[in-house]
Amino acid sequence: MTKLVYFAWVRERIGKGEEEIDLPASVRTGGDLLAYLKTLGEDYAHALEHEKVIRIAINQEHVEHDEPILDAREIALFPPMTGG
Amino acid sequence: MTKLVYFAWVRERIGKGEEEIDLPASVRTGGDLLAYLKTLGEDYAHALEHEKVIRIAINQEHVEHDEPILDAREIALFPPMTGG
Amino acid sequence: MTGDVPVVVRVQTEDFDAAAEAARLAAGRRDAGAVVTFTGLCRDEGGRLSALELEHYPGMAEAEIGRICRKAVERFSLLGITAIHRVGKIAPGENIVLVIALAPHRHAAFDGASFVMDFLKTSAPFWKKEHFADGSEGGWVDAKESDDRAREAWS
Amino acid sequence: MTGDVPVVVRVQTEDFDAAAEAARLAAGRRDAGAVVTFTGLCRDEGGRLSALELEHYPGMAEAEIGRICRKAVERFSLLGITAIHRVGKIAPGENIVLVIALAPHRHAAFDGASFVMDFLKTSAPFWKKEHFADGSEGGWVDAKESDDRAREAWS
Repeated sequence: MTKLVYFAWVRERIGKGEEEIDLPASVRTGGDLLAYLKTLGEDYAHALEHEKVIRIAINQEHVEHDEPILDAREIALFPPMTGG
Repeated sequence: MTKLVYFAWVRERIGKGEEEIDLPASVRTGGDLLAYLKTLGEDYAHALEHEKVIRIAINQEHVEHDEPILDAREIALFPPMTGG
Repeated sequence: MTGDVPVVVRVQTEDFDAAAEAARLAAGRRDAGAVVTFTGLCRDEGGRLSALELEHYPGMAEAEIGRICRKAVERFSLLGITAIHRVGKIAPGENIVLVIALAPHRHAAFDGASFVMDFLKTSAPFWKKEHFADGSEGGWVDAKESDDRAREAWS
Repeated sequence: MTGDVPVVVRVQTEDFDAAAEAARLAAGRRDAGAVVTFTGLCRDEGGRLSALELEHYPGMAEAEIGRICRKAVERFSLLGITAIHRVGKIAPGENIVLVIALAPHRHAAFDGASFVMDFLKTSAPFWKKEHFADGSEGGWVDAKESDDRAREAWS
């Protein structure tokens, strides 16, 4: 099981802040994860519609979409940041 | 009579902070003033030895050495500034 | 070596006291010549806005700001840095973020604080939602390209 | 138009309260998004220095800082600026100079404060004399070429 966490409008559109999920072995990178989640329903498809905009963090560090997710304990998906 | 004021090591070398002085008509610019003052004694000559380093302000505004001093009420001579 | 340099990072709902933080950072130091304090405030955008709501990624927000601060310490040889970011609902005129950089000379302190803000804006996991003065809930604030450019100017 | 923008300039022997000055400058504003506060401190230069003695040209010092501040307001569209410079004997760790710039956005506030400091250093009539820890009176601090270059970088 992998813990997924969502923030801002990604969280709002998916309709939850976090979940534990069993990822198929074919999901090797952050990009694979986005593609897989989009198959789980309309909410996911809407939230992750513009894939390139979605930022991914593994174990609380930013990663590129093509980086392997390997043994990630926690994967976060969120929009571009607007703090400060 | 023109009021001259001196600061920092210019003041220390001349030995006074200010004085009123009758300038000869030949003293037309700040540069002329420096040359004239250097004839007034060793203290002045020492203070103003490196003419290019000396900053000049007329009526409390910076001026270049070649600017006319005209009807200056107050002329200030001082070293490069080191505040802040 | 950033090991000995004080790096203070906090994410909190309550307001901060910029003066107290700066005093704490500079306390007892005789080698610091410059302190630059940046405070980010909530604007009302010409009366349109009643509040900003700040969401963050707990844990990563602190970690990411810490990484940015340590990079700044290294790059500008800072003597210390403090970064505090508020979350929750913030009204116009209120504080959002504080960055304080301590250095021997002024340019390092200015650059340090500015660097931290530019990276914090674009890589620390915080998101702003607008609440409008007419009572309606606005949308999420869009990221600005100008912020990306500001960050890239440091590389 | 800098007419409506608050520009506060003071030269004084007593210490200043950076937080109180910043609060005064930003009080009641809902259009300001950024405050940058620069504080210049007296360093002990590795234990060598016991004090700096600051001399100024009364009248011109205030006038020149005012001119610099108004230029900064104009150039960076600042919402307000405060500049306070201390004179007299100042011990290591104590405050020397304060510049606070208020702006809608952070880069203007950073640039405004930094611009004022770069020009203040090179064109406001203040001079520093060093007093050494061993009791001897040091000399006048030399102007730095790096300060001239910093000023010229703005033109």
